[in-house]
Amino acid sequence: MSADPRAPERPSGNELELRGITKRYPGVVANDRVDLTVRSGEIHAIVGENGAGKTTLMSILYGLIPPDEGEIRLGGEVHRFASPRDAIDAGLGMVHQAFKLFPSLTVAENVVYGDEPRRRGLVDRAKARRDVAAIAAEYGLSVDPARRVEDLPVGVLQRVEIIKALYRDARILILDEPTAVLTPQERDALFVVLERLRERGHTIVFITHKLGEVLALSDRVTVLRDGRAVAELVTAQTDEHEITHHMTGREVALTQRPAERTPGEIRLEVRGLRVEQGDGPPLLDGVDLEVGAGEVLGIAAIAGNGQNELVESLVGLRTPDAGRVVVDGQDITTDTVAARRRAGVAYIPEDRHRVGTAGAASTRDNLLMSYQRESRFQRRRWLDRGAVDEHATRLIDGYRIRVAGLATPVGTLSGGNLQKIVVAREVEHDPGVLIAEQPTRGVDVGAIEFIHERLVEVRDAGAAVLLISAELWELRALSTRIVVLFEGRLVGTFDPRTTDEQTLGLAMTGASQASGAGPGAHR
Amino acid sequence: MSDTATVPAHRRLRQRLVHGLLDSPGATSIILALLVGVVMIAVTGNSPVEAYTAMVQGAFSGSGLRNTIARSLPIITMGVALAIPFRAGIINLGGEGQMVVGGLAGTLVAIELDAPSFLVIPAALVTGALAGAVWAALSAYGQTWLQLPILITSLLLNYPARALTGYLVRFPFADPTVTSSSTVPVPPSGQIPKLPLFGGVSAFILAVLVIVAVVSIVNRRSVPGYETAMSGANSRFSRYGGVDVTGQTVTTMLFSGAIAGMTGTYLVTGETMRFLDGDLVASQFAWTGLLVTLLARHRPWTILAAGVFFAALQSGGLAMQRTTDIPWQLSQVLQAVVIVAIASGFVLRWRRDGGAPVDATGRVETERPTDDAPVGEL
Amino acid sequence: MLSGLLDVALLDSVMRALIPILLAALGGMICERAGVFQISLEGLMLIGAFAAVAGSFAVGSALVGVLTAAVAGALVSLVLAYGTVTRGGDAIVLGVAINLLALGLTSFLIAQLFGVRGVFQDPGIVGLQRFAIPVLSDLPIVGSALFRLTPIATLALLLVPVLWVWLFRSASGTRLRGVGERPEAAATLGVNPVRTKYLAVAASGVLAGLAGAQLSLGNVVQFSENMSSGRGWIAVVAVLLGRAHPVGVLGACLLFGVAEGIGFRLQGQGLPSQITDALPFVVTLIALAVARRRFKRVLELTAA
Amino acid sequence: GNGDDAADSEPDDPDTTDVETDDDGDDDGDDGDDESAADGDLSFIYITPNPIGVNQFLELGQIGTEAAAADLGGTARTFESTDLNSRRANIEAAVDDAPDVIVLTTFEFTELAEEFATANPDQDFILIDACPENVPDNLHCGVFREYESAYLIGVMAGALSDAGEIGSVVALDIPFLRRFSDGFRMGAESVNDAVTDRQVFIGGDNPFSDPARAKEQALALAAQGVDHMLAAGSGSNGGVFEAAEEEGFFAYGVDVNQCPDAPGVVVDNVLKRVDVVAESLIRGVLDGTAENVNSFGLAEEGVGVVALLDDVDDSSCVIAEHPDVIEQVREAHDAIVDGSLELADPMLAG
Ligand SMILES: Nc1ncnc2c1ncn2[C@@H]1O[C@H](COP(=O)(O)OP(=O)(O)OP(=O)(O)O)[C@@H](O)[C@H]1O
Ligand SMILES: Nc1ncnc2c1ncn2[C@@H]1O[C@H](COP(=O)(O)OP(=O)(O)OP(=O)(O)O)[C@@H](O)[C@H]1O
Ligand SMILES: [Mg+2]
Ligand SMILES: [Mg+2]
Repeated sequence: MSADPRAPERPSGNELELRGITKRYPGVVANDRVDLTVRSGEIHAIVGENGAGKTTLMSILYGLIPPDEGEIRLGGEVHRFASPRDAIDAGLGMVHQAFKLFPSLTVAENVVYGDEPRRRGLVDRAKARRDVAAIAAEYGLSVDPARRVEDLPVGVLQRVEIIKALYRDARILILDEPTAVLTPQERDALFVVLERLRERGHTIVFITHKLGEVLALSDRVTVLRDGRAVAELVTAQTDEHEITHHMTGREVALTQRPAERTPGEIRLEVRGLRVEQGDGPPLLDGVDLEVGAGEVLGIAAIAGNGQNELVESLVGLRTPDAGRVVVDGQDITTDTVAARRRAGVAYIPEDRHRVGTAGAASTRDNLLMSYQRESRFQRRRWLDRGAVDEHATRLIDGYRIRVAGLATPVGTLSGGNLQKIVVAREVEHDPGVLIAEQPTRGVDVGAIEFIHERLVEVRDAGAAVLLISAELWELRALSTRIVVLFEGRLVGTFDPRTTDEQTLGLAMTGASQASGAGPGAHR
Repeated sequence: MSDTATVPAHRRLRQRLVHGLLDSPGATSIILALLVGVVMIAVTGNSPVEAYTAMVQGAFSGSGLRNTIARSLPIITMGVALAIPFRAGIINLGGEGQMVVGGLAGTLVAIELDAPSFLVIPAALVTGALAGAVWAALSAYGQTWLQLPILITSLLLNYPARALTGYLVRFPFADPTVTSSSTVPVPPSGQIPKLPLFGGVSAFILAVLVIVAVVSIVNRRSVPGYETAMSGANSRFSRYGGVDVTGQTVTTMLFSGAIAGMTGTYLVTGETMRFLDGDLVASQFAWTGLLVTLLARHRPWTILAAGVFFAALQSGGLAMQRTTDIPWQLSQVLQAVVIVAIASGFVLRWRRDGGAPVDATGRVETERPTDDAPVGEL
Repeated sequence: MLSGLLDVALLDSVMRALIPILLAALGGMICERAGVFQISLEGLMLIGAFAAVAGSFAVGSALVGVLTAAVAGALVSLVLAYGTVTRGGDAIVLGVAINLLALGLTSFLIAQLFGVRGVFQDPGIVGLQRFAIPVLSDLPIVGSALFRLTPIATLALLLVPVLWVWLFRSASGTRLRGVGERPEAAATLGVNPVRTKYLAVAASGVLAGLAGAQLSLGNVVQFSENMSSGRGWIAVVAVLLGRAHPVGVLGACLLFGVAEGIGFRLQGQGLPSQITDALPFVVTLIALAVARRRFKRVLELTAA
Repeated sequence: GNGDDAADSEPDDPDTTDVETDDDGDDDGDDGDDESAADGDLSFIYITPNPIGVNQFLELGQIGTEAAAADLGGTARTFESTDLNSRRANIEAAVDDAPDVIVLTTFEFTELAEEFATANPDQDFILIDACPENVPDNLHCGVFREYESAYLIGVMAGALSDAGEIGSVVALDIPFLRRFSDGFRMGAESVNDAVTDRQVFIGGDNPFSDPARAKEQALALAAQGVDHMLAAGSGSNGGVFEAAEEEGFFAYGVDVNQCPDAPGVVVDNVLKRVDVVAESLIRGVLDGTAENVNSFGLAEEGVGVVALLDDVDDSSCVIAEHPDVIEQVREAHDAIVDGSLELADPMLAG
């Protein structure tokens, strides 16, 4: 490497400059002559709608993909990164949107992977653990170096990613949507860490869709739109409206929209739901729920407290060990997924890549899933291609999904567009019960607004909506009631109009059993 | 993006055949194989031109064409048999076992059933299909009940299948007058007749064409066809969408075993007239069929084209050995080279197209999803 | 009855059945750990068996034969590496093709090089010597089976603990596992997945080649057409059954070897050979069903 | 087949002479050439049911056909089949070629031989080692009584075995190979009624070419005390011989003289003179003397043992060191040939 990554005195000024970065994919220009200037020791936010080119730009910076044009300068010197190794050696570290960890390896093994301390030809595992523990202590990143990564919650995984970068002496840290998957508590902890990193002279580039975070944390902001850098703002001198305007070219309002009407008859009823796990405590323990027509029931919980099991039991991907699930008076506890869908259950899954879509399949086929056995898509028991195409086209137009054609595989779509495909398909069922799991995770403000509108429409059409979200503001904005799940049990019911995020957050940690109406109360 | 749904059927078919045969993998791989062949032929001291001429003539002229077709029939049906579960993402390595078990069961009906041909032949084929399906069901239920991967159990079950049929034709159903482990010959009433086509191709060719056409249409136009494609692309997605993936696993395996069993029955009642222990296994049709279906990415008409191509290579290789003295193993090597070249060439074509090829209803070739892992997951 | 089954030679016989399968399976295991499904062990073993005899005959040295086998196995395995890693082709297609290639090529070459058909047997082929480890080899029962082995067999047995340590304790072993699990994650840390996979495939080629050499210079001293006779497939099953862990793989291979050794002897007791032939496979199926561990990895692997 | 047919072939003088001359070890049949050179440009096609590969039996058929061509002044070609489909393809190609004789081998061709012989009445066919129930006029079968020869080596094993334990390592459990292994047992029992016989089968993916597996089987038998062992596994036999060398027991080969493969351990062999029979049948067909069904046993010298050949001393066979046993064998041979000892075909015994 030409530049010494650890120059003793860093010139204050421009740490990192990207000039005229261009990257073209078939049909799209992901980055169009993007300039980016990041100053030494600052936290620099990058915002933009889904597909604006944020991840692409960062991947180029980190040597993962070669740019078609443009150059990268670090401390004034031009660098050419043929691989992440070069970027690492130049002092860059990246926390990817999709974590790059090895599930079967321990935290320590993940961190030292590729740069292992050695002793007698083998990996010095004790030293690796010590090194990891030292970094963790220094920056307040609490992790157990000996745990296997596959057993850890996302918040911890992210800390592992940060430790990985620090272990390699990263001076510039890039974080791609680091908060998308975090609970408020985890997010706050992350911000403390980032502040501390800044204090110690690290430069941080972070991508987010949450403008509140931008304003709270960053020094400066670069806005990308359709692959171009359209604005570079100083955080202290701007506000949400201005940023949003640069991002979308229009005004976006994320307002509260709880139901005005009182809920109608009960459409979804859950009684005594119980899910066991091997030797450990039950994953779900005697959960009772009722959701009425025109009601949005929010579920707040820290990841791993049984919400996945609850949802899977409702939609038929899992058979509960005890309890009943009733939809419109019909017991569906042991029904197949197909039967539940016929009974009116629709489901927006949290994992749109692995569950909600088939990446290699066409947009048309992805939009057809769960409709294929309906008579309107069949003609004399064969699939009616005309109807299938008409359906897909209608959804693409109606939900403003940006996709090249019906035959385009969805694997190439941006997160927001992919989520729109899932939402469109599920909402279009005109469901009696809609289960929406993290419906706006990782999508931009415009898309959030759009998805919220759809959920409200479904609610107003008389459906019972079950909303599971890590975004407390989202729960508060949409829910009629919010229940908190902790260690598989319902520990409280709250009125979103009278409860603040602090209270909810506390209840989610199991601390406050007394607030709200207490466990077991439903109305 | 052109919308293929508006293209007339015959042009789609032609496109598909062109895609399957003349597109880069086919052309380049054949050239590569021919070059390898030139070296090998030169080693034997023969003239490559003469050898290849003999090969082509042997494969397509005179009785060669009929031989090629006869040889292609079991390759195609085995290919289609394995394509059915493969489309749903299941690799059935047990075609051989299903073929021999079905073959013996069908043969026994053809021998024992005392009735006119028009009854015996269908009864034998159906019995063969049922027996093959039963054998395949062992693997299918092994996966759905016991979580034992079909890939392993189907492969392992080939050996008990050989042993079982070997035992049956050695002892209970043996023809005591002959020197091998074999049933008695199939009486004329059980023999599949030949058609006056290309000088006498088995009437089984009709069944083959029907199977290919039906599977192709079911794949592209039916609900189960759609659902298997989705399972092949992402089985969790399929399950989430209400597809009975467990039932689908069993069903696709049953059809797979059934076609394999029927193929076994045909090979005896239409070709050898005796179930001779080890004969069906030695033919390697199950393996050739597997290769063909993997190469054709489970598309039935492409399987048909590829099946004819491989059959031509094999019968051409034999013909070459007859007229020159180049060992037939040369055609084995050529086949392997073609396969390697095609398998390695796939990506080349896909990259150029900027995505997996999509057929008329937007069905996408089974391709592992990109490494674009979901947010926040490992 | 039992006395007819458990004679002193049984252990010897199990060892001989075991070694070639074990070597090939360890190679398959390395590939599996690197994320390449290795289904061409059968062909690589056959190539190895042929090359070993050719090398030994040409130079008159068993060592040269063994080296030839290792090199030939590695070279042919590169077809798989190139096809899957560089070109993104299907490992199953390529593996089956390599098996076909090996069969055709060895049959072709045996005629071209030695002018014989089917079997090549010649006093000029120098076989592997079994060397006895002093003292240990005099132990009753296990002495001869475990301590009077060919160098390849000794290597195979040593490789089990060595690979165990290497895979789970060494840097390169851990990197290899990481590449198999999440190649893109390895790439972001500067470990080249392509290079690692090539090495892994080549290693499997070397080991399968050695397995072939053990077969044609150790178990017997001759080459006969298709003499790998399905052992490579058994190795493939052993990798899956042993869940790509050195000890698991050894266990699976042992299960097979013992079932085969006993099967041979059961024939002597009058059981029909068709039944004893199927025995190792049935035992494996039963072991699978009984163990019934999670085969999630394998299921994922087989799901397209 | 039975003795009657065999008797019929006896008057066929030129053939039998040839067989004898070959047996006598006379190097060349040059003289014979001129005698029987007939039409000049003759052509023969020999078709195997499987790849010849390791199968010496199939190779002998080729040698015989080529020898006939050389002797009679013509050409011989071999069409090797690879599997069930190619058998028909090869016969068709051969019929298209219309050679003077088409030689087929083994049971796999039984139905096809009948079908094609009937459909092509002007074409002469020979089928070796099998025969359909109804033999068309233009089809001539040659079958062997291998058990007669196997019986003779059984006599050797019975006489020489110290342990009284004999056995066979057989490629596959098929009736055909029982002629070898059961004949071997019958012979041994005839000289030692206390003898124990064990038969094991190589099996596996590749029974005729898996010397390693054959060796395992042989070692397993040896471990059970067998000290005289018949190896009936073609390309696998080498494994049995290696086991014999290592463990110090004695082995017997099949089809050809395999003693030189492992001097000092191979006692003798079931010689099956497919080459001679093929050649003599071709001659018989050409001069119109061949029957439709011909059986070859000791009497016809279609099978034999090395022990009774004149050059036994140069054969590398262990039996050469046991003239007393050779005497015993000769007695048994004579009894079989003159009919005083009648052997049942073990294959038919099941
Ligand atoms: N490998 C690829 N092949 C084709 N197109 C791609 C590829 N990667 C990205 N794109 C396209 O490039 C554009 C920019 O994508 P990118 O992932 O950078 O957006 P983003 O701003 O990170 O979006 P998000 O907010 O959803 O994460 C999108 O239109 C995307 O579809
Ligand atoms: N998959 C594999 N199979 C067999 N051998 C391997 C494999 N991967 C690595 N090796 C061997 O292990 C050795 C060490 O590999 P490694 O990548 O750790 O090399 P290194 O250059 O020492 O690493 P570093 O520079 O990080 O210390 C390599 O030289 C290679 O021969
Ligand atoms: Mg992104
Ligand atoms: Mg995103």
